[in-house]
Amino acid sequence: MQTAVIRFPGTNREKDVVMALEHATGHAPRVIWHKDASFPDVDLIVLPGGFSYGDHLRAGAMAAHSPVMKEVVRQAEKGVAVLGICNGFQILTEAGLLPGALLRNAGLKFVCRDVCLRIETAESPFTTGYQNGQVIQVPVAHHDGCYYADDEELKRLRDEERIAFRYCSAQGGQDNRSNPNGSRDEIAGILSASRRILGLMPHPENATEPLQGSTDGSGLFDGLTRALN
Amino acid sequence: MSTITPEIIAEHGLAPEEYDRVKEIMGREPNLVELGIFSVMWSEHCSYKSSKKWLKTLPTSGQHVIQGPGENAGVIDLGEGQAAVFKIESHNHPSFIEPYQGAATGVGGILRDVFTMGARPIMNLNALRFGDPEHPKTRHLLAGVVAGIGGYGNCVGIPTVGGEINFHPAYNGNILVNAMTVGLAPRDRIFYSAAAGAGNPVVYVGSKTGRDGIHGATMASAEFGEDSEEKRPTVQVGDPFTEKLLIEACLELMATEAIVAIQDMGAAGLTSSSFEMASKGGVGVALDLDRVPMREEGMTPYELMLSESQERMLMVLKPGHEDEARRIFEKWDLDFAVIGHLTDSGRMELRWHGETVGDLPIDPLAEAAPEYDRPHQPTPAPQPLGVNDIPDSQDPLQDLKKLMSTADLCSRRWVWEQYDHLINGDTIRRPGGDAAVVRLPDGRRGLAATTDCTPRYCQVDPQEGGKQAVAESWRNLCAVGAHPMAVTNNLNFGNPERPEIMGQIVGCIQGMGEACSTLEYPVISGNVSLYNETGGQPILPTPVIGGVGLVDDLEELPSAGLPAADLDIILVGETRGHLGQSLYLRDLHGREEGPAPPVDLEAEKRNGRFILQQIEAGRVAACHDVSDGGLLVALAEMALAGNLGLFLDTTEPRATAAWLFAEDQARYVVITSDKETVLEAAGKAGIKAEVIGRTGGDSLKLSTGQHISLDELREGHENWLDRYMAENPADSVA
Amino acid sequence: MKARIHVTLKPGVLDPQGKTISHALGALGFEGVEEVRQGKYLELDLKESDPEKARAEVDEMCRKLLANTVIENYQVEIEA
Amino acid sequence: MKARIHVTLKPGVLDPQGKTISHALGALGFEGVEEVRQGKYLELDLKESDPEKARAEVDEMCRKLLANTVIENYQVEIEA
Ligand SMILES: Nc1ncnc2c1ncn2[C@@H]1O[C@H](COP(=O)(O)OP(=O)(O)O)[C@@H](O)[C@H]1O
Ligand SMILES: [Mg+2]
Repeated sequence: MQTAVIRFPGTNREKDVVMALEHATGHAPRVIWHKDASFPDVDLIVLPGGFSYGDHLRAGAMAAHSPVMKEVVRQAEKGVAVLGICNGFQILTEAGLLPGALLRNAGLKFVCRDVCLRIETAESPFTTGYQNGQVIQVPVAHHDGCYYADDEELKRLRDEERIAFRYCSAQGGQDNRSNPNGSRDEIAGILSASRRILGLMPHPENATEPLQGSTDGSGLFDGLTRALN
Repeated sequence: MSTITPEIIAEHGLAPEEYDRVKEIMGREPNLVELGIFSVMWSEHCSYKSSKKWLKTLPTSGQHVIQGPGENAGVIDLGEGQAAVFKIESHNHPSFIEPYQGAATGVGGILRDVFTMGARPIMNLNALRFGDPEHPKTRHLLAGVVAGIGGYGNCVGIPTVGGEINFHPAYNGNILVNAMTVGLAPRDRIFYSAAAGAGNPVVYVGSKTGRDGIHGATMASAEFGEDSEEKRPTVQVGDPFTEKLLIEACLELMATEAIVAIQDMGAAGLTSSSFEMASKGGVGVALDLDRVPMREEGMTPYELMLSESQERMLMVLKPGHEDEARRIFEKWDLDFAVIGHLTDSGRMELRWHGETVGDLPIDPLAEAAPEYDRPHQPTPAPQPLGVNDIPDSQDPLQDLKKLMSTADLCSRRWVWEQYDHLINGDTIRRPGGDAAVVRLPDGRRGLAATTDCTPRYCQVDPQEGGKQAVAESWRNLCAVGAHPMAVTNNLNFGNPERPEIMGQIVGCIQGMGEACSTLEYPVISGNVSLYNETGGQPILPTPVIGGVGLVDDLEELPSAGLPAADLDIILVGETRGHLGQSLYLRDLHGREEGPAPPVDLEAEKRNGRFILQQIEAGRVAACHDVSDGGLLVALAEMALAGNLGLFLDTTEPRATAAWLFAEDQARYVVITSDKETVLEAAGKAGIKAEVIGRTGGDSLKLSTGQHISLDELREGHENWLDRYMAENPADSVA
Repeated sequence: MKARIHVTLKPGVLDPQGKTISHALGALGFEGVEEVRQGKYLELDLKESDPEKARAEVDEMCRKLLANTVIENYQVEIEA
Repeated sequence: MKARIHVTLKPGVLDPQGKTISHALGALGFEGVEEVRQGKYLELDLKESDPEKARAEVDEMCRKLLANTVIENYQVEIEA
């Protein structure tokens, strides 16, 4: 599997996802600077976490309108898989590749801690490494992760089974700490209609080695590697 | 040219004798630009005029030291071609005036000190002191400072992995915000600030200069008065996004051969950076101030020299490398300007559209910087506690529960959840344990760091308190299996012109120095913050120690919490029952009394090394040092962290409050499945070690049959800060 | 020429900031506050001197970048 | 009664957001933008029906909570 990781000014979690991908695929992904002239032929494009353009105006807004995103749209239309993590998710919604928007956390504060996620659909290249209903533990680290979509959009996401991850308690239910940001319908990650684009707020890339305290995030990268090879 | 009146001189914080010396050096009256330069260069903040004499007594060299104090940050050798670069710095006064921006720019400043030297920052820590939790300003200040530290560090993408917070009424009018950064550099590619090579271009990079914080450095050197509100326009706004670009651009340029010298523009901006670079290199410098990138129209040479705009750097390049450098900074959308060149005149010449607006001799100004031997009066020895004057505990577990839910001992979760402590994927020991551990690029080793100080000990006994701060940081490193390597320190005190305060400074430095010598734990960098008083009320003496150690093998890392049931609990080190200045006395009985616990440095060294040996031999499943609150608190912290209970043997002579809550030093709790070997090794080393209990269950149980469930303990401990902050929602609106 | 832009959340979109502020005002003893909505305010200095052209241009800026029309409304005022 | 509040940075205070926005507009091909400043805009619904009292109250809210007067200015409009 060939992967490109795109770096914008202010992107800061590219190393984390590069490590996770290298671990899963056995070789290092290409890191692309947003101004680079050419775009490599790849199976997967990753928009990593960080504060592209300082999160100014709205998180992800400026990166979403940068020239390299036109190329990402073209690649996505060709069927190349696209993964947006955290700031990458914000960019994908701002660019219109995924519906809805990510608002300021309901608690108004940045939140960095482990959360539990329930896998809502294993039917995508990103989630095939998991089972439906499985609960995994991975960290979040964001200030603007409150997922919002209007009722109509929400219904569509549910009907088409495009909600990939929901925040939950360790037992898979809900408690007063399970939703870290006030997201509607506990949504942590969603798929595009084609199921080839995933955006999620949590950081599976920070939970891929025993020393990091959890390896539950590996399922995403291992599954992807199998699905796209 | 403006005439310099006595008022103007006083406004610039120069004493009349100091102004006489200015005239002597200049051979004439200075103009306003020159006066401004003298004022910042001779301020307490830049010249260390009150503390220099004593700082010189600290041990600063050692086997691992590559660079001691005197550069932007200290450097130690980690072996295998790697070096760690670190320093701590205060931003106390700005954070009191504007907590969010004050703390944020504090983080920005210390990051620049570290990456200026060629190091990529890998972790941030902080040490914070606030006033009484009930003081009307405390919540607002705490909320703003924590949000500011997080806001800056999270955006730049450096994990904030540790720190400490205490509350005490002595900080009501003067909080402390000390920020520490640790970075990593190739051992043979460290960058320094000494300029060299007459004719070489002087280059300005980063953000444009605005009218930010003009006179910030002199503000940090004067006591707060009633009119401190009026000084407000001097606060600076941080821009972590630009800082991130600046880090990447500087590190990219540092991979080339273009740089001769580099220095960040911190307090006192262009003045101190250009002055220090020239002075260290023994060269002169000529600057065309009109070429400085400016944010506002109508800026004057005076403002350009004194502005404290953030996210800026000054460099001397090798001739002919300007274009290469310019391309890199333009790639990162940063300003780049050649603003002058080095000379062999030994002078600083400042021009404005071709006209000279300042001309000062560099060496005489630097050499004549005032240095005072201020009178100092030792702190009187505290009254010992009477043997019969120690309240015993009727119900130690309920006392424990109360202690664990106090401002100083409750969980800091509310704080560190606002810090991205996981970014970069290398955080192996998160906040909440003794020291944080971040993995090194070789994947096998780790760097551990901690910040520590117990001001209530320093207040009654500066010397023991100074030792204790060093010893506690040493223990926190040993407890995670890290070999303590070196320290940075931040000396926060009141007005040094008062002999009793100067006595605290001298005592703490002497104690620190003695501890660092004995422990072979040299001081490689630091910062001094004086005049921390409001309305004549000084803070507690607060010499914060930032310790760094090296973990050789991450696989042997003991855990912070109890890892499994049916393991033995061993207490290492001597318990004498010292309750003077303990939290038990203060927070349960309202008495801030008695002497500070004495620090036996030989015992610290012996016990620390013993712990490291046991960890490396694979015998330690979990480890924690015993400090604030004593043994029972240490055990409860381990139980909560591991979500596992324990049984504690409290038969005679262990049934007393003194045994359970004493703050005797040099002690550790070790959890092991191999107690015979550990006890035998301790016996051979002449170290006191005894089995005091066993892990298991879901509560803390004593021999008396008394017990408390983890849930009951956790409730108050985990949520104290959340509840406290929720009491006044207005304070958390940023 | 100056443009003043107000960007506000669409009715029905969650406004955690507004909610927290209104809660905090209550806690400070301001009792008569029924609702708070927080939005953004932008001031642009433009080279353009024709108000009609300026308005069209700023309108495009809003659609392309300054507002996210999935969740936000915007309003443009042009001033000489 | 409605209050409209504009909170803007004091002159001379660095506005990193405004800087980035103006840069981004340039990159999107909007060439005539000389400067952008970003501020906050708040709308409050008040029970108070006397405009003078409402103004005084909102002014106090700004000083106490809504504006950070160390670095920000604010402006209040009251509307029936
Ligand atoms: N300001 C802070 N920032 C980050 N972590 C903090 C802060 N204050 C406390 N912590 C973390 O909380 C834990 C307990 O702090 P403390 O009681 O001071 O530890 P110790 O007594 O071992 O020095 C440590 O892991 C420390 O890193
Ligand atoms: Mg400790």
